[in-house]
Amino acid sequence: MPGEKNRLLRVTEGLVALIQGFWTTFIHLFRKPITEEYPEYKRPLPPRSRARIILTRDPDFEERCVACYLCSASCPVSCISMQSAERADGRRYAAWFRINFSRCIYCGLCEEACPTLAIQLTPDFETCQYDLLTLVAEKEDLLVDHGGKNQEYNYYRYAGVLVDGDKGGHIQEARPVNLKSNLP
Amino acid sequence: MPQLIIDRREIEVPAGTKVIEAAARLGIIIPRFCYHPALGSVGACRVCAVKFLEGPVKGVEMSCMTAAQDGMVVSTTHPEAMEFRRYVIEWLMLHHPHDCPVCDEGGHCLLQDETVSGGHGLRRYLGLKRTYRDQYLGAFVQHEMNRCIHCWRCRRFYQDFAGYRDYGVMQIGNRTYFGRFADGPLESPFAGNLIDLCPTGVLTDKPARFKGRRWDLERAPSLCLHCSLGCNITGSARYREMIRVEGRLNEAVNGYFICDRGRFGFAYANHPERARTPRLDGQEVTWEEACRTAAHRLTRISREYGPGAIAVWGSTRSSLATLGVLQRLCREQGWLGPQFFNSPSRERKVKAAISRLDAGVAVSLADLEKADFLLVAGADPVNEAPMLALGLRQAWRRGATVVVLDPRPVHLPLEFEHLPVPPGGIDLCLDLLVRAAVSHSATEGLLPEAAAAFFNNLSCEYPGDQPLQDRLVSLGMKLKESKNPVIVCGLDIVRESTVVLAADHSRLLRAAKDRAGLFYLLPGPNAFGAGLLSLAGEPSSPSYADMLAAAEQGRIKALVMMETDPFRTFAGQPQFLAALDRLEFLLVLDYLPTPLTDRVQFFLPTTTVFEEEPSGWVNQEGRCQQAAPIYVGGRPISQEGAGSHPPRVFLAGIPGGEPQPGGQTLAALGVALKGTGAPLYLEELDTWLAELNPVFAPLLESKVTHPGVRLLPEARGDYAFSHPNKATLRDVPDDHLELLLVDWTFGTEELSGYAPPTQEVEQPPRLTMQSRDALRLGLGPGDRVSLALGGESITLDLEIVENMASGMMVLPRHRQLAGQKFPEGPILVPLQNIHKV
Amino acid sequence: MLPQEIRENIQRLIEAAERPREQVINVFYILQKHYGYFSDEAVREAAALLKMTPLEVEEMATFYDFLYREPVGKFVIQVCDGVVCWMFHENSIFDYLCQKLQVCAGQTTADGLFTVLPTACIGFCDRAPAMLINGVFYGPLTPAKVDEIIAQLRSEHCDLVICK
Amino acid sequence: MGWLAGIILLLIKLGVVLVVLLTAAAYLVYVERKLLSRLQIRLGPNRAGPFGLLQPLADALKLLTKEDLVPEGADRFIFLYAPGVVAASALLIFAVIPFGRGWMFMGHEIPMVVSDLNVGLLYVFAFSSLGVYGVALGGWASNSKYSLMGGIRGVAQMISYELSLGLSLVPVVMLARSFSLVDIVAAQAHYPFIVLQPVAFILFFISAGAEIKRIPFDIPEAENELVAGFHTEYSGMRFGLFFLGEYVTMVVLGSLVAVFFLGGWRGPLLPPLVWFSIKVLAVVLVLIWIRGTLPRLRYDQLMHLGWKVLIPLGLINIVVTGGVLLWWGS
Repeated sequence: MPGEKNRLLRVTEGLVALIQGFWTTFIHLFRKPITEEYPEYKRPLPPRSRARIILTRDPDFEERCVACYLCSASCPVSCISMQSAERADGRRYAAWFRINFSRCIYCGLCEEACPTLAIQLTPDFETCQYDLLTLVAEKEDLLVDHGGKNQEYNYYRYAGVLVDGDKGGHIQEARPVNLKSNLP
Repeated sequence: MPQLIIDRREIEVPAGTKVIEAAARLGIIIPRFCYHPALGSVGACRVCAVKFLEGPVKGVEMSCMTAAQDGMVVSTTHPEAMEFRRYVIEWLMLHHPHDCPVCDEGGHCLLQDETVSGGHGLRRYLGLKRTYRDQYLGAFVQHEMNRCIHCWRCRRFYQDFAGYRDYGVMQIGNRTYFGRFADGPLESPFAGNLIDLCPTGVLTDKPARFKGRRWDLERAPSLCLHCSLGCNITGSARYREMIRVEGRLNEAVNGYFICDRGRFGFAYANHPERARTPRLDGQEVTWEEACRTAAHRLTRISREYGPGAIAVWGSTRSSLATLGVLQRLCREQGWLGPQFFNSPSRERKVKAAISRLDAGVAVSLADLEKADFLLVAGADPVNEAPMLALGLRQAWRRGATVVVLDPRPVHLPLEFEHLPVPPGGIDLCLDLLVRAAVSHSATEGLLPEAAAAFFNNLSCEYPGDQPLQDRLVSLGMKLKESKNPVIVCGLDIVRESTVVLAADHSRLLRAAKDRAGLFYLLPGPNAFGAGLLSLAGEPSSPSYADMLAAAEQGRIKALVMMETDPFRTFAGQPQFLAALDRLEFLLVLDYLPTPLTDRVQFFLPTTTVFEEEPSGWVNQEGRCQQAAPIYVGGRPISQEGAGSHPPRVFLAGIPGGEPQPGGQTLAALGVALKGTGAPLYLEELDTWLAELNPVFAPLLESKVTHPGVRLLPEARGDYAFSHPNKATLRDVPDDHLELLLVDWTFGTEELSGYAPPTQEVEQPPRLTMQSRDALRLGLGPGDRVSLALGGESITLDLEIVENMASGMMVLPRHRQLAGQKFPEGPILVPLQNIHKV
Repeated sequence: MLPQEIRENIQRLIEAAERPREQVINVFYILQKHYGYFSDEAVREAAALLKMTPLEVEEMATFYDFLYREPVGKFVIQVCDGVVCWMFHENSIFDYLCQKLQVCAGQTTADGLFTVLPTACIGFCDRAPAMLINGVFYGPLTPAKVDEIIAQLRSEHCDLVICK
Repeated sequence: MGWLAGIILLLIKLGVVLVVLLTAAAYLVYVERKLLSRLQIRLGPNRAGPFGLLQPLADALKLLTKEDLVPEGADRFIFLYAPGVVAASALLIFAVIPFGRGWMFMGHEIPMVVSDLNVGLLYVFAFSSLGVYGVALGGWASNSKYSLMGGIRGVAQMISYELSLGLSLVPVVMLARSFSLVDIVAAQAHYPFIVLQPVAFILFFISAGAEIKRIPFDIPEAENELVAGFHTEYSGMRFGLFFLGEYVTMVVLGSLVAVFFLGGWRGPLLPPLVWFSIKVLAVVLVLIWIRGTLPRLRYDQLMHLGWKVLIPLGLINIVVTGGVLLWWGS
């Protein structure tokens, strides 16, 4: 009977597979473990790894963050809070900016949401603390003095809003319209 | 009634309805920028394109420019229409700056929504972007012209709808610019509506600039308390701080818009000096202790001197619950009061007005816009209740005649007849105008008996002044032809007889024409509620001044001041301070940092309309509306955090979160006084109110929902006309000038006086006088004058105008001015008391 | 300051009209003729005379082509930018003019004589390409003809003509 | 005085067995983790002490110092005592297991078993099935859906495999003609029963594996589905008791296999206690090896195997054994 034969075959195959499995694990006993021992050996992480969050600066050494609230809006655990304010020259900035790292899940959505490349995740993951409150990072803890992954981008060269000087000075902008122009 | 099919759903709409509106009735919101229900269609933005499949119109057309017609089959999601709209968005976005992150509109921007939903993500245009220079438009509105998409909403509202002429459109084509001729503050007191109307971030809220995104705000439907109209607003708060206020649609009251006083006057709720903890003898105490101690002391005084030794003041800026509990507390304890009005004549006028309103004759602001003849007696709408001016303008745009009988230099954003008669002469003009209008009906014998008797009593002698006589006659003829006249009566400067007369005349007009309306302006957002309670209360509760005199004589030992600021009434008066000093116990409950809160021994904080509890308010037409709480109160984080950061300590309670709504505080006090733990006062307050005054009954039957319930008696046939005295044009002696204390849009209203944005725009107080009087006194324009008033003297700038009554001076009740601001009766100033400085 | 004579002139004109606004454009032209262009001062004068706000005056002044809010030369050359004139251009007359006078669109020559402006169709399609100089029509144009006209204008003087 | 000596002897044996068993269980955890990690090419515990040898101590310390949580809405009494049932029933089984040849001391023979019951086998069965009460009650008392489902699965699994477990040992009893575990060991003087009863051995091994809820039969715990099954809500030492129970059961299972099929303490050259330990350890290591190799069964597969394969096989085995015994009957 072909059916019976088939079942026999399947049982045999199963047994062989079982033995193969046991053999494989048994062989592993004699292989060198692949474990890297962490504090003695720190593996270099790729630059796009997602860990500690920083606030970067633009090439003019100004804070990139314009406190647009997009990061806090996109944050699935609501760990970012801030207050936007206006600087004397009209530039929008964060009066205070706070990330509660005890809540952060390092999903990187804030970085994706950031229109000015201000908020960035770095590969530095060693941020454990015993006191939860020390994990609440303020702006001065987050702000670094470099541009992070992109050193060139300067949002205020593209924005088209007046910060200093006349309108029309940003990239791809025409001179301001002359309201008294005689041209049709 | 055309019937059409939109997106496979059938609808029947009134003739003339645009397709975009018909779709909105089905809940289909077609994209739009230039179209606005209040402003109508212009077809400027081209983004409301839909596909007409069948019927009289075929193809892709603008839904805002096409009137609904029978047999139309419309698809809003047809690929052709969608593609059209997608291209339109792309064109509109050609020059749009890359600034959503720093734009305050981001998050509630119509352009942003339509761009994202239309799928336009990448700019294909590689050329240079057009830029504009921005303008300074005053303290309220921020201008950022680069973001403009030329929908024309701002200009259409500012010039067409509101009638102001200093903001508009310049240049043509690609250079079209919306702004002023030169930098400067916008003149319109309705300019804030541009913020709501602008579909993108060109015009944004300056006081709320960079305060937060829409999605982070706590928002709730609330009410404006800056005059008696009861406009509907949406309040937004964040981090325990009121951030901004927007207009909220209520077709019966304010429509879509509100005035700038209501929009920017909310910041009293965030005042840094607002006391937020109960205080006892200068010590901060717990809530329970405060209530216990207050009850204890009041009980002791009541036992020693009798309950009549305790007097209670209220005000018209408290919610209905607060007023009701206050009234009930006084009843039960036998205390004196409560008195809600700061002058007896005000009280009498409010009572007279309220007792004469009924459901038949009272008109809402929306009804008023449909009137064809508006007789404004003793009211200065822009200054007293700005939204009334906007309502008058809408009526005028529909062809109504507007006549203003007022001694003040009234300005309205419309063409109107101003008869600058003294307060005493308003009665005469009313008599003459209405008499002329109804004399035909009277002679035909068409008037009911009571009305005819009243008609026969009216003054019929025209004043000697010929031009005034001519104008009265011609206006009387117009009133005669009108079909739906409305009498608007202010309560501030008019004589008490005018209030009654306005009601009588509206009844007379109604008898002659079947339709006529009556519209009062009341002092304070809940003056109607306070008036209803006063009407039901003691025949005459002692006035503030009486109570003070009694306190000075030692007959009153304790005073309870509920959300009232006596310094506004008796500013700096030694008698007032002496009376306060003689009191054994002074309990102040308030949410404002009034001058009193600092000096009292016993203080209980209450909450503003924006915090914690829904509250009821009755506007000037008797409409009870509910303001929902917006946020849980407490000291704003910006004040708590000492500058840069909010505090990092986490507490169980909210800092400064102790204040309770006034009604609850009083109810707790009542419980403490009775010594029982039973809940009372608030739970069955509505029942108690309905027993007190049957007009409160609707509160029991239905929840106070949008657009509010009117607390008015049904129209009755047996209206009791008054017996008017013979009116004269002038009742002031020649060697005196009558001083009118008046309200201004900014600077005189109590609540907005604590808000920095409105403080910024208020003008310094000035004395206004007619040129003839100035000539008589030898004064010229630009002079500074000193005015001796009741032993004190004030010095201020003089303004000379033509369009006001002579024999008058007008002085604002400015918050920067000391002196009694709510005097009894007309103030007559002898000519020698006015000097040039 | 506006001379009293012109002011009275304008006031008469306004009083004669049922509504002051009817005379807006005429008043503008009178003021433009006086000031040489429609200056800010002219805007304020017009507003005061017509009981309008400066903004309302500006709304109109910047709308119309023949009201010049910026200083112009003695001769304002308005070259037709209409479709028919374009069809008859072998080479652009407008470009030729600009090159000849060494100016860009809207600019005035250094000697203050000529301002070159493009304008919408002026209705002389039958004699395209066409242009207006101070309201006087010239066409059909060729580079040679333009040279001739310019030379002639340089040699003579004429007053600003109001385009009616 | 004889009874007094008997009691003292019993107490000493109890104490020794308990200490050895608990230590063994603790280090079994270490051995399992270490071996498992090597099977998966990892290092395993290596931080606490040399080669991580102090890991069990650290674990015990940690468990003892952790907060003992009782979930809201839990049946407090049952929740608190359920882990004890699991641990105790596992420990009690060891009472009847002979771990060495009788020992002559002062003219008395001291049997190397805590108590030689003549119904030892039934006693083993009784207590091994008592353990499931701890699982069911703990799961039910936690007031958590995961725990409850874990408990229910535990009971269902236990009922299914109890049968085949019993059936697999019937031939052993038939051969040994006794229920006493000491007699069963004695009966294997010539051949261990694994030689005579390979089918019974396999049946017993599989059923016992299911009985102690280890991979591939750890369906009541099934981490991916039930968080941690019946002990989801347990923390601290109560969780530790469940843990202890599991590993004691492992030792017990090793001992039972040794007693029933591998000849108990019997063996050449080495002392009986050492032979016994070696056999137990071998069984335990095989169990760990299985854990390191096989994936978890699906629930229906588990039931299928129990009811449709193991039980018929066990019955056939009994019939065949009985037949052979009759045929060759003495």
